[in-house]
Amino acid sequence: MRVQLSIDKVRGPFVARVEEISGQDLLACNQCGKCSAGCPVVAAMDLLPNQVIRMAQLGMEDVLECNTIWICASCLTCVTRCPKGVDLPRLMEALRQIALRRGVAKLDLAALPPELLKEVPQLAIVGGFRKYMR
Amino acid sequence: MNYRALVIGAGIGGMQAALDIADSGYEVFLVEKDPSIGGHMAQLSETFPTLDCSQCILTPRTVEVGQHPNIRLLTLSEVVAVESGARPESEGTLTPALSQGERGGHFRVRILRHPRYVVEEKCTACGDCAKVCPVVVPNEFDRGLAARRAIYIPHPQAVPAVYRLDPNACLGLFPLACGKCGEACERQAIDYDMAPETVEVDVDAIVVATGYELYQEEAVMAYAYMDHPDVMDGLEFERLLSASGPTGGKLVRPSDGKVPKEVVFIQCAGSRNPEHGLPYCSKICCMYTAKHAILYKHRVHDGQVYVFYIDIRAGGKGYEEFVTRAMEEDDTVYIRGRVSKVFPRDGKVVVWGVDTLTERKVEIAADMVVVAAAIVPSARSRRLAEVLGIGVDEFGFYTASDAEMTPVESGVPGVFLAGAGLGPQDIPETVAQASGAAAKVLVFFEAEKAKRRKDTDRQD
Amino acid sequence: MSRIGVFICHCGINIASTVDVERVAEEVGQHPEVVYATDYKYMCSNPGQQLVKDAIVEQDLDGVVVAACSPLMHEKTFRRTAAAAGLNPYCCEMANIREQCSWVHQREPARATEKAIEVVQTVVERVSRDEELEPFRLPLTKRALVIGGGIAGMEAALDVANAGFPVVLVEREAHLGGKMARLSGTYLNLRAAPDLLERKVEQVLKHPNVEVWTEAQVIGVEGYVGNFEVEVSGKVSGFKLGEPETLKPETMTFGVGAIVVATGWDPYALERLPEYGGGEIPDVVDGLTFEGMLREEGGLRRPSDGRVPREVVFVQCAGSRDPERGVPYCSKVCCMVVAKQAISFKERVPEGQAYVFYIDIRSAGKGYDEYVQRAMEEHDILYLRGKVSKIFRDGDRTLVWGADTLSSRPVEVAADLVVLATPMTPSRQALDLAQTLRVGVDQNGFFSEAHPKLRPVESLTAGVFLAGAAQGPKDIPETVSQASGAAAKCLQLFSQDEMTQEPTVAYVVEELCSGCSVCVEACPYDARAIHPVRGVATVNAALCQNCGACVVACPNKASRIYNWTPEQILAMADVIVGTCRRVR
Amino acid sequence: MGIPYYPGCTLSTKAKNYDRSGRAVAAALGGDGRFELEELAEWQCCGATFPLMLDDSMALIAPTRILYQAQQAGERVATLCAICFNVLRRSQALLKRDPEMLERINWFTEQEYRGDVTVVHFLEVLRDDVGWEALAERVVRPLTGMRVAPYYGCLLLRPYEEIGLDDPEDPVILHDLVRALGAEPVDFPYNIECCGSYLTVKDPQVSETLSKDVVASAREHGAQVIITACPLCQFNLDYPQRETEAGRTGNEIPVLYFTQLMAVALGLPEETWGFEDHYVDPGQTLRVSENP
Repeated sequence: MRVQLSIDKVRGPFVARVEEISGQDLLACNQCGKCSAGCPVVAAMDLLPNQVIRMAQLGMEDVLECNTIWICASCLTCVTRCPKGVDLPRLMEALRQIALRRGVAKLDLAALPPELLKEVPQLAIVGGFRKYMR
Repeated sequence: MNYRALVIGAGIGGMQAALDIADSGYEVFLVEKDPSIGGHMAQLSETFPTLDCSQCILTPRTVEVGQHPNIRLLTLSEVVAVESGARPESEGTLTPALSQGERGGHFRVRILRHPRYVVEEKCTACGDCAKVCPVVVPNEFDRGLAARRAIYIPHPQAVPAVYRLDPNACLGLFPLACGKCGEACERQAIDYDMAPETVEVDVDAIVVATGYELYQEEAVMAYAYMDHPDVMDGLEFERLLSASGPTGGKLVRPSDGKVPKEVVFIQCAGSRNPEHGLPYCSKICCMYTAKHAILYKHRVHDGQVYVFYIDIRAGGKGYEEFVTRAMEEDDTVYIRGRVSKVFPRDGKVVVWGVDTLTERKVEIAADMVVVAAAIVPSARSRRLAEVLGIGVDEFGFYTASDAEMTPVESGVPGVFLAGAGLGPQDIPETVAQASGAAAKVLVFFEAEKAKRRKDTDRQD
Repeated sequence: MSRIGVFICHCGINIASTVDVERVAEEVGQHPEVVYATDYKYMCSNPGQQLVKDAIVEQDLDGVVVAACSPLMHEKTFRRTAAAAGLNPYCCEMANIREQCSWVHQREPARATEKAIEVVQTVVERVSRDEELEPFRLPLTKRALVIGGGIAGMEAALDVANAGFPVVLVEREAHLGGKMARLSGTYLNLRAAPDLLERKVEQVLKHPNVEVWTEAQVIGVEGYVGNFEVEVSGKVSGFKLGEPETLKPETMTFGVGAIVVATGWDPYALERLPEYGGGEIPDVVDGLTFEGMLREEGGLRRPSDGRVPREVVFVQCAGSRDPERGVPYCSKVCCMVVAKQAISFKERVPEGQAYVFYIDIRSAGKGYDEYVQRAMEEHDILYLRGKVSKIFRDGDRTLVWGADTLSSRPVEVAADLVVLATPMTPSRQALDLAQTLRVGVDQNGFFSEAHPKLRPVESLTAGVFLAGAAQGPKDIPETVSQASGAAAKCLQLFSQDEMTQEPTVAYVVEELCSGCSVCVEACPYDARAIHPVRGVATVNAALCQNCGACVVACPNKASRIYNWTPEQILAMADVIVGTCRRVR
Repeated sequence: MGIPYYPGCTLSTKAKNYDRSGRAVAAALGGDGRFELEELAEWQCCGATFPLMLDDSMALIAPTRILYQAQQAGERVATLCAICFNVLRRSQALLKRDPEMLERINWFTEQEYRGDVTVVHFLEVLRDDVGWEALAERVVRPLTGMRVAPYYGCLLLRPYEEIGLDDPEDPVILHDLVRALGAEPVDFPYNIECCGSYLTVKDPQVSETLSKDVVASAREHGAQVIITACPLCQFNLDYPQRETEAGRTGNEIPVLYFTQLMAVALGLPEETWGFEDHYVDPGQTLRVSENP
């Protein structure tokens, strides 16, 4: 399928919203890929972190369907090394927030192995609620 | 002793070389094929990375060249033959020389001067002639985006500020079919009987600075260039941006005069394409496209620019920062991937490309498309190289004797190279290189003088 | 004065789209001393200048105001124009209605027009009080100082010397050759750098016009274009004297007319790249170190254990294009240097594999793109588009974590050797030298050229020229061209018999001067002194830069500047405060 | 000298051993009045994540309340939990540079937080107030020969601009601590890689993979013990090494809080060590290496 690019998309409401929530200039990213190179969780992602920014830059809303934004653990390795100072964890958060506010919920504690649930530290559950639910 | 140099090509490179040599006290013949000097730089709107107005920084140079006591400017002229080792005592036919004195006479150069049909000394550029001329043809200086008459001046700041009659457009010179301009000219500056003239000059060194043209072959045409009025090359876009251009700096589409809201720039049109175009990189396109993006946004605040590219080549002082500015401040969307197809649809120009970073095919329905056509050497470069006995590569760019250690030396003693005739390069590089070629000329003169001193001593 | 002409430039649309130029002409034309006022699309063009010339002759003008851009841009142009028409050029002044009016008031055309009228009127007042001046003539020392004995400095020195002028070449190291002396080869001649360079060094050392100082530095510079006094400390080249072992350190002062700055570059500290293990991991080296390995026969060995590396990773932009933690600029040469190094590596280790991590391949230059293509196609060098994030030691291997943004995969390479393409940074002596020479540097510490487009080899200080990487990263071919360009500027200068100096400098009204020497302290250019006999302040016109510090400092109003007198300034101020449009 | 101390939820529940050992260490070092942890009179959960979105300040309320409570107690507040530390330090930095936000939250909480409490991590107090040499002098059971891998994780170091505790690429603070205790720090490349954090409640297999990589890397470099400053890191590294039906591999490495290691070295009573709450019992390693 050919993706239609137009000003309504690349400077459209989705891009504006992502930039507003994250406080980042999407186009500051020149796609060098250093974030993807250093991301510790990248193996579990279906899109590379730089591709997530890329899709956001182009206003591709289907970026919300990827698992990458939910796999990102906000470890901040990428922003520590980003040559352009792009705060990718904030971008990921913005995308999560947009999805969550549309009613997506990603945390299902019932699906966790009960023995694990019993053991996990409280802050993992609190953090999980903050990141994956609304 | 009075040595003389010949500089071929009066673009920014040739002018710089001529000025450096002339300012060092030597006479320079500056030969230009076009009716006015300044080359492509005169056509530019602004220059990267400072966005200086091109005319503003160029005009002092063109005026200086035009008025320089040591520079003899020959426009509408081309070098047709060069004979080396000419007799020192010989005098060229182009007399009187600017000043008398002993000369080295290393080369005898034959120059063909095409008739201007307007006597330079008489013309005041009042424009009365053009007002009455009935013939309307595209203006080359504006890359065909505006019209001119058969008698015309390329642009208002042209040096020399003299009109020229285009014999191909004129209704007829032999016999005279119209003659209106001649009637209109109060100063009687128009001479329909002017004939081509061949002059000979003796010079001691030559700088070749014949510059570049834009590629217009298949690889560029594939992007609907020529098929669609709203698809243009970089120089056409410069004219559209220029305050002295056909629209007075108002950015509108040639097709319908509307302001384009979405503009796509296609890099490497013909460049880096060994199969269907040219294998080399044209070097300057990445930067001028970033400049176009910024200038476009200055004029159309709510517009959007897309740039299809393979690699962004911003190597140069302040260049990386400039491209960053295009992205961050002017929201230019760079798309890494080549364009495969451009075609019209519903009054738009549709661009099919790919974003290799998201691995998706993309389509943009643009209002205007600008192709960064490859830089090719001036059409006459091969012939000139033959005349001078210097080398060219397979594309017609001149070759230096050693590209790395002697980049401005042709290998023929006394013949030096500068500017985009050697290969694509930008203005500062051309200017520095032209000064470099001038230095080699000055050094060459000294060596010649020393040789002659030695000869004279021996005779004594 | 009584017959002033005013010429208002549209500057295309730069001025005319904001300022109503016709109205400005009309308003200013009302001034009793203005006998001619007109506007034109490009006053700086030939016809525009002709217009000025014609008016000077036809209207018998004795003063000219050109209302256009900044005087930095075109004051010279129009003064020359005025002179060509027989007017004293110093009776022609610019009124800046572009940078200081139309550009900054684009949204308020009406008020911009009012401002433009006032600006032009003030300059009319100034011109009406301008004196006719003549330039000073000064002697000229036809000798050049070249600072830096790398390829740039040597090329510039040879050009100047070959044109018959003496050159003093000052090199901070013990040997000439600079960074090129540490390279194994050039792009085209993979092993020839030492030979090519040696020939050049020999030419320099043997040249009768070149005096070489090594382990030397410029410790002081006085004077001005054509007449610099430079103090150099170091060793006069022993090669020249034929007895290298008897070198003695010396300090000497020379007179030179022109200076070429060719101080080149220095490498970026590896320690600034902690995520790449810079300075920590022995098998992570920079490009120059790798060149050293290639240079030496059998020198291509891992620092850690001396084994010949089989898999080598090259990391582009290691510190470049990184405004956050490194340098913001692109270092320009690395893409080609890395391609060359990778090919050289493959030549020595044919069964080896080279990987290059990059963001953009910047092989812009004649034959350069083809060169990189050959590296890929013929030498099987693998290019991966993605910046490396982390490099660390793992046993005897060095692990490189990168990404290939094109296949969208994170990748890991277990390398035997990692070469970081670190940025070229300005020579460590650049800042001090810039201060000594009073020339500017840019935000990254490279020497600033006078104009980025049209004056690439000149500094803004007259008589000081730039060559090579001192001005910004560049490769050998570009450096060589540019160095010759700098030489051309020296030669141009030396072609004159004497120097001329602008007469618009400070002077002292001796009757008013009490010799208090406040102005001597105030002058930033050392242009003032107290006359030993007369006891009043004097001005060295050649050093004076017309800054006005002395005028402000003088308690007796004895210090003035030609054509910037208090009377002129007050008359201009009168226009602005609106107290007076007086008729004399 | 007493320092106001914020334990946080996890240190009051799952990670009591961290809290207990921390307080014991402080008390021991504070013997001559150098420092002592004084728990805030009243505190609440910090929220466990620093809010990364700019359009919602709800999540800043909890940290601000904690900072207000700290303000009532003194000029600074110390934490042990690296996550609480990160949340509080970043929140503090944000409130400092955005007085409007501070005002808005104060309006909502009806408390007057002035915005100038300094948030410190216990490790900083050790480094800056106590000093490594002074600490070394207090060691009674030097862990000579023990190879300890300091695992920094993410939130103790990043983002550097707001945390600034140590070099984010090449941290040394835990290394220095290990040395002060007489043990040998093990440098391993995964010491700043993420353990998977709260992915453990969403995609436990992902965090398990990450954690196993970290442990494997430490092991490969010869570590006998891993230390950490974060209860979630401790859990993520320790839990996957638990005894399952398949039994143990024998390759397990105990994962300790740095305070536990200190308690051992400082010769504090065993009940302060809290070894019973581990999936891999550190007792064996530490008791074996006991120096006479």
